[in-house]
Amino acid sequence: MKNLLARREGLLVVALLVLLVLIASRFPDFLAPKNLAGVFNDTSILIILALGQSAVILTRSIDLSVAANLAFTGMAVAMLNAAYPGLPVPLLVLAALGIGLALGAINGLLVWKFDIPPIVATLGTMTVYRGMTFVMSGGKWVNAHQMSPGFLELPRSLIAGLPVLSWVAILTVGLAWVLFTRTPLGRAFYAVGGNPTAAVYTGIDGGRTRFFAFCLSGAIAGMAGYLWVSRYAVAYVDIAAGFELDVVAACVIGGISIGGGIGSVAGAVLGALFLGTIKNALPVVQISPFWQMAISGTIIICAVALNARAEKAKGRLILRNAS
Amino acid sequence: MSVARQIPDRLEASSVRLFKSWEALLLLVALVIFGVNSLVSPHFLDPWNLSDATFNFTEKATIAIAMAFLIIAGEIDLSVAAIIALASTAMGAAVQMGAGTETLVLIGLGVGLLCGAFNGLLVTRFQLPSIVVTIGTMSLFRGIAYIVLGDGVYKGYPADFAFFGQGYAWSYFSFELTFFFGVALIGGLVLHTTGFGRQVQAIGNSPLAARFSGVRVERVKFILFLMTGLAAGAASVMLTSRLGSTRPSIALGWELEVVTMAVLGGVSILGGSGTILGVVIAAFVMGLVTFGFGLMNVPGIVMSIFIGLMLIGVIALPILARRLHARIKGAR
Amino acid sequence: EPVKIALVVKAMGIGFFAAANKGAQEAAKELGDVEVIYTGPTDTTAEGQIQVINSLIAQKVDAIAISANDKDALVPALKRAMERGITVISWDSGVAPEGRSVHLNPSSNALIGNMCVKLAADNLPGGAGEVAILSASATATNQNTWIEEMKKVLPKYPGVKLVTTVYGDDLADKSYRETQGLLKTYPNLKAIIAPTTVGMVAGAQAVADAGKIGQVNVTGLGLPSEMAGHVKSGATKSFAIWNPIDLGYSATMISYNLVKKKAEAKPGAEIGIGRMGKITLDDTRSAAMSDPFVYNSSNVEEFAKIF
Amino acid sequence: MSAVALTDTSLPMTDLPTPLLELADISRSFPGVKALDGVSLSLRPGRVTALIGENGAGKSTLVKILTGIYQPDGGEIRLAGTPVHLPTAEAAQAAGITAIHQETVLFDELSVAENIFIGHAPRTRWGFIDWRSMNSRASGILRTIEADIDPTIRLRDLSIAQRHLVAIARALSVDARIVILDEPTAALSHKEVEDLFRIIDTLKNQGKAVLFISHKFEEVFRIADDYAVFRDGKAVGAGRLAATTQGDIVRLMVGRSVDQAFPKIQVTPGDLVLAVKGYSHPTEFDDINFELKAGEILGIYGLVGAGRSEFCQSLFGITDRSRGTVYLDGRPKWFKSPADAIEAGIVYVPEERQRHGAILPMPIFGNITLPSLKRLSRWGFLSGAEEFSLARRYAERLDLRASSLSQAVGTLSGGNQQKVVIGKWLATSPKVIILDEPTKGIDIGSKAAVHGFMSELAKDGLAVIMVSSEIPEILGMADRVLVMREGRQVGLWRRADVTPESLVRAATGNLGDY
Ligand SMILES: Nc1ncnc2c1ncn2[C@@H]1O[C@H](COP(=O)(O)OP(=O)(O)OP(=O)(O)O)[C@@H](O)[C@H]1O
Ligand SMILES: Nc1ncnc2c1ncn2[C@@H]1O[C@H](COP(=O)(O)OP(=O)(O)OP(=O)(O)O)[C@@H](O)[C@H]1O
Ligand SMILES: [Mg+2]
Ligand SMILES: [Mg+2]
Repeated sequence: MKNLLARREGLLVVALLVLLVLIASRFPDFLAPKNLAGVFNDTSILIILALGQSAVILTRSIDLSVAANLAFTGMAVAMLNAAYPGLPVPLLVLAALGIGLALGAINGLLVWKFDIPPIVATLGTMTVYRGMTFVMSGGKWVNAHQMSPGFLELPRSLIAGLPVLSWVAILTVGLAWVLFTRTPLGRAFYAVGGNPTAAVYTGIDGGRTRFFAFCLSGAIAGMAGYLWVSRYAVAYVDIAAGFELDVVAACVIGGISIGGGIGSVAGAVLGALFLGTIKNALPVVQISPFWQMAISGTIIICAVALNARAEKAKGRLILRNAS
Repeated sequence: MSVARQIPDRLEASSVRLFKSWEALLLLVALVIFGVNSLVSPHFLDPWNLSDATFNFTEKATIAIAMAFLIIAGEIDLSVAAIIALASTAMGAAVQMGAGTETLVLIGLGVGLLCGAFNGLLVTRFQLPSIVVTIGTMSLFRGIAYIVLGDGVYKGYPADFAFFGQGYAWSYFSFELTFFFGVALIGGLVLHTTGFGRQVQAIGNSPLAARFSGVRVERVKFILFLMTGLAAGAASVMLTSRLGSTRPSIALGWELEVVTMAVLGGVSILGGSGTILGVVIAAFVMGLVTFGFGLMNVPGIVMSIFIGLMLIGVIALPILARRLHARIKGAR
Repeated sequence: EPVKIALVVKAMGIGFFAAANKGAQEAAKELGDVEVIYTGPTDTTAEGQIQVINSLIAQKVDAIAISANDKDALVPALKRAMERGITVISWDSGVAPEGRSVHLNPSSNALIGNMCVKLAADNLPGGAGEVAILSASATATNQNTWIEEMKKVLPKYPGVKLVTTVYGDDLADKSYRETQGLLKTYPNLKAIIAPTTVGMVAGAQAVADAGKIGQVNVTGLGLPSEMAGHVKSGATKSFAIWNPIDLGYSATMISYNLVKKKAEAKPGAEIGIGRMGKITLDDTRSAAMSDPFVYNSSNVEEFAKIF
Repeated sequence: MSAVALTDTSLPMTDLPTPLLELADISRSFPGVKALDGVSLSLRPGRVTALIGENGAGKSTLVKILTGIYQPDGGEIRLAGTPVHLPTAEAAQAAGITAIHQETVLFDELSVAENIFIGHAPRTRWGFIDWRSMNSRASGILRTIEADIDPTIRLRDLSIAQRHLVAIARALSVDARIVILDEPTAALSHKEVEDLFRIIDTLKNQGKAVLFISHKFEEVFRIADDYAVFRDGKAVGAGRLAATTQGDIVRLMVGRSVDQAFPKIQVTPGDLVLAVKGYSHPTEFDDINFELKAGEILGIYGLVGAGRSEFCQSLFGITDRSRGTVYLDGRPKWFKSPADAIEAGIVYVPEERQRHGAILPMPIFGNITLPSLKRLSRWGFLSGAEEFSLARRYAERLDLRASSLSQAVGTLSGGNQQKVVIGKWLATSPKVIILDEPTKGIDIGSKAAVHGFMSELAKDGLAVIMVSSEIPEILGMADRVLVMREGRQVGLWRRADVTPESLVRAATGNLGDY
């Protein structure tokens, strides 16, 4: 137990459990497996985006354009689907990945080739991508009846009792875990964020690594764009407005250090689940909608404070026999 | 070699430095926009119109001055817009209790200070990264405004309270514009000619080394958060006065515009460098662009594309120019 | 010199307002000497609308017809517009009386409130059951007015048991989540009234995804083009809306008549609104255009092509 | 002395093996500096070549070119006779060149094994990182250098010395023909230096070519076979060490001869300035006691990691203490921050110049005036002229080499950066100055200047505390010596009462290890 609590992830699991117990005390049915599966499914998109974002944050960057990317890509595939209902859905999913990747690559290039600080570059592209969504759609919506049944069905169809959307999240988690822990690129994320100078000396190109992190985040945002649009069966310019901050908050709650180099896939997933559970539970336990914002703010602050405590160096302990 | 030589103060004359500076580039951009606008729209050069146009940015720009200090010191405050909402809510509540104009202004500024102190405390005492802390307090402050006000509205501000957001200090110069110029002037003097300003720059370049040089890093940062809170409080007074009412959704999304203004003004987001003059010019550039586009009835979202591109472009341009310069030199 | 009338909407990129613009253009064509400027901020904020108003004042437009994001916050800016000789009216979502000369309600608020409850009541199995309201943001003026009206008429519908009001903020994901919350908290819920399109669209989708089509009816106010799919799926049995084209048309007509001094903005005055007939101003200088129109599977497809 | 240090004077130059790596006419400029100006250098298999030169002579720049981090502007690199191109660090590694860099190039948050293998981790059949084999190979390498470190723990939990061992292990993890060590001994204790020399010896016997960079002549003469001297980016001499003397090399290096005797001026100590009684910290140091008079130099000796820096920093108000008292001019004081200490007259020249000492992007004048801003301003406003005149006064007094007072400190050489840091403190007219490893990584010319300066300060009545890991420096400069071991004070002696052997014995707590 002590060991579990010593790790950030352990702490988060405990916090999540406490949260669930609290909710259950007011609304016991929340803990029903079916409901929990529903919460997970609802949080899937946040989890997916948090994983992409954590790759970026690990490299000591930040991607504020994810929500705008999601809106652009979502709108693009929705318009494609509306205009050419015959296009097979897998092709549209690929298109979403591709468009998202391209937008992510633009961020990456700005950061890599022009040395623009990530927060500035993505602050800029955030407004540009969102604006382009408006220009592309002319401000018009794409509605449920314009979308093909296949387009709408995919994320909802059940496999082994879980919707595809949940499976996509689970798969992304698995892939991210392999990427972060088992591949040179994943380790490079940690190296570049942990000590950029040292990374150069060890033959890791910081710029290129960041570029790939942004590409990853972009592609994931693109995929989330399709998932979002088909899930809510509507595409318009403002979808997911402000969601980038939720995504960053999920990462931060999950212990991904904003200073780079520290964090884990499990942390990001738990952070997203924590935030997702709260967002889901608040309407259910009938907390006044006006309290929701203050509550999530308080939770973010507490999470940061807790993580910072866990991160604090123990000192050097030169006096060996002092405890 | 061992003969003692006189070390010069500077290598380049100040005129040369000025010419090469970011502010010069920005001023050029501002002039171009001004020129284009006056060519495209016959209404642009009207002094009253220009005066009206300044209302679009003075409140944000006032905060941007304080934000510039904070960013130069290597921190950021994303909660400024939420502070506006909370301060405005507090003023609204006070109006319901019959507070007069002076009290209202004090309350607005006071709540701003308190919020700034809360941010400052979290960042300096608990050593938390300001970007995340203020993402949190952004929800918290506005959240409190929602708790207090819910779907309601506060109005009935005293008539003379309208002066701060709607009144004129002198001829075409609104109170807001005059106040902004005052803040910018003081900010510029403090940043560029005082020991405090120097300490802020030192902290932004290396907080550790600044501490080892006797700078009270935490105290300076705390003061900067207070200043930013205070500026947000002042902006809240002006905005509330201009709107004549308060809802919790007031000033939604302003934080990013304020940061954009500072960054466009040449303040390095990585900390350590930046000038107040740059921020002032950037505020005017953004104001002129939105006003100019507004006159042509371009949808706001297209304006924001332009601002986004400008943000990236103005930062990438010097880098591109340097590269090109190096390439030309290399080819010779 | 044509009469310049600015049609200021809550935000660009909303189908309802695009349709209103169509009506305004139609009025302009009919009147001949009118230029309509269709504009609005990026997102639904009062500050954004003030910015737009400032640039309209600078352009010296003749009239501003606005659907307001905030009833009170726009007043000072609009007052200034009026001081500079610009005719200001509000339509759809109103401005406080001191900030405009005339307000055009799409329909009377009482009628809308009644209509919403009626739509829910008509489809309640056995004429009785639990009903919830899914609103847009908690600060939206018209939403709150209609909800008030709904509560007033409840005694007329004894079967309708209103259980709660939740806010989806006109965000698809939030509305979706709120609907899910409703379905969980009130397992016996029979109908959801969403007096906003985003809410109705997301709510209907959530009901469909929860497999509760036929059990929970999502109704309210929305555009046929946005709702057609959900009517077809059965998640929405029927819904209502006034014709936004007519609304834009009427707002333009009123502005024109006021600018041309063909009508006066005072209580009791009559103003002609072209093919829509005429309106009579009440004590607050507001008037209602027409009754909301009900759409269901029989007619929605046809109207979806128009707006 | 062990056998390694014996050089083979019997071998004539022509009998030397053919060079494994040759650099011909390599140049590299940075904005404003020509760091390397047409240098040539040969490294031969089975031999250690020492690269010597003042701070800023271009040594590290050369290392970075050889490891693919910088690209040369011109010139040619030949590996076993064939020209090679080293565009990236990976390419250099593939060419068999490995280096321990002057700066730490490690990752605090990664495990020891990963620090050793990042960039060339062993892979599984599927191309994924093979953690198991990485850990076992890391243990193997750590065993060969007799480092008792668990490869799976995070680097941040290691001591500075252990980190250096990891850096060495990293260099050895690559199967290299050419091994470069850029000032590897700067942070090592005697024993660790001995261990390192043993490793170098092994490398040499394996026929590898070793490039060894150091400012310490004893080390150079002990371990190296050949030498090359750089001055201002040019190669000014090379040959076999056996055929030369230290004096010759110094002349090559600085273009003149340097009086290396420590310029200690005898001063009669004045009044008691500082008294430290029972000063303790919960985890870092315990029960430190001493008194210090004006004009006195107190040397603090100990192994790296003994807690000397921690103690000095605490005295300066950076970290807390838990018990004990500090008396300044007889009055008890407690500093909550460096600002308090400076106000009271205690200043600290930190060990880590680049991180703690100077604000690198800021100009020289800004750095020098930073602690004196209050004194320089009227009504809070600074006077530019006064700032420059104050900065100029100390720049000239310290013989600072800079193109202008507005030059960023980061662009100065190490020795000149140190002068800026010292100048910054002198401008505050302190009573006590603490110098933590003041000549670490500083070339011989600047070192003499710093020592001369320290003497002058003492003569002017300052109380000086000097932390040093170099016995000659301690013996040459200090009036009294305090020795620390594992956070505790093991003794306080007058200089006349200590010998190098007794110091080492006190610092290591064991007999005859020297
Ligand atoms: N990245 C860089 N940008 C600008 N100048 C640089 C850079 N790297 C090195 N220099 C300059 O090049 C010169 C040579 O530096 P280098 O680090 O090679 O010296 P060094 O011989 O290793 O000195 P030291 O003994 O202090 O380590 C110095 O004047 C230094 O300031
Ligand atoms: N394991 C470590 N983790 C973090 N910082 C360290 C570590 N080891 C040393 N340092 C820091 O590096 C600097 C130099 O380390 P060093 O080991 O030389 O310091 P020390 O033990 O405090 O004193 P000294 O070596 O002078 O006796 C010190 O400022 C110390 O705080
Ligand atoms: Mg070097
Ligand atoms: Mg030390």
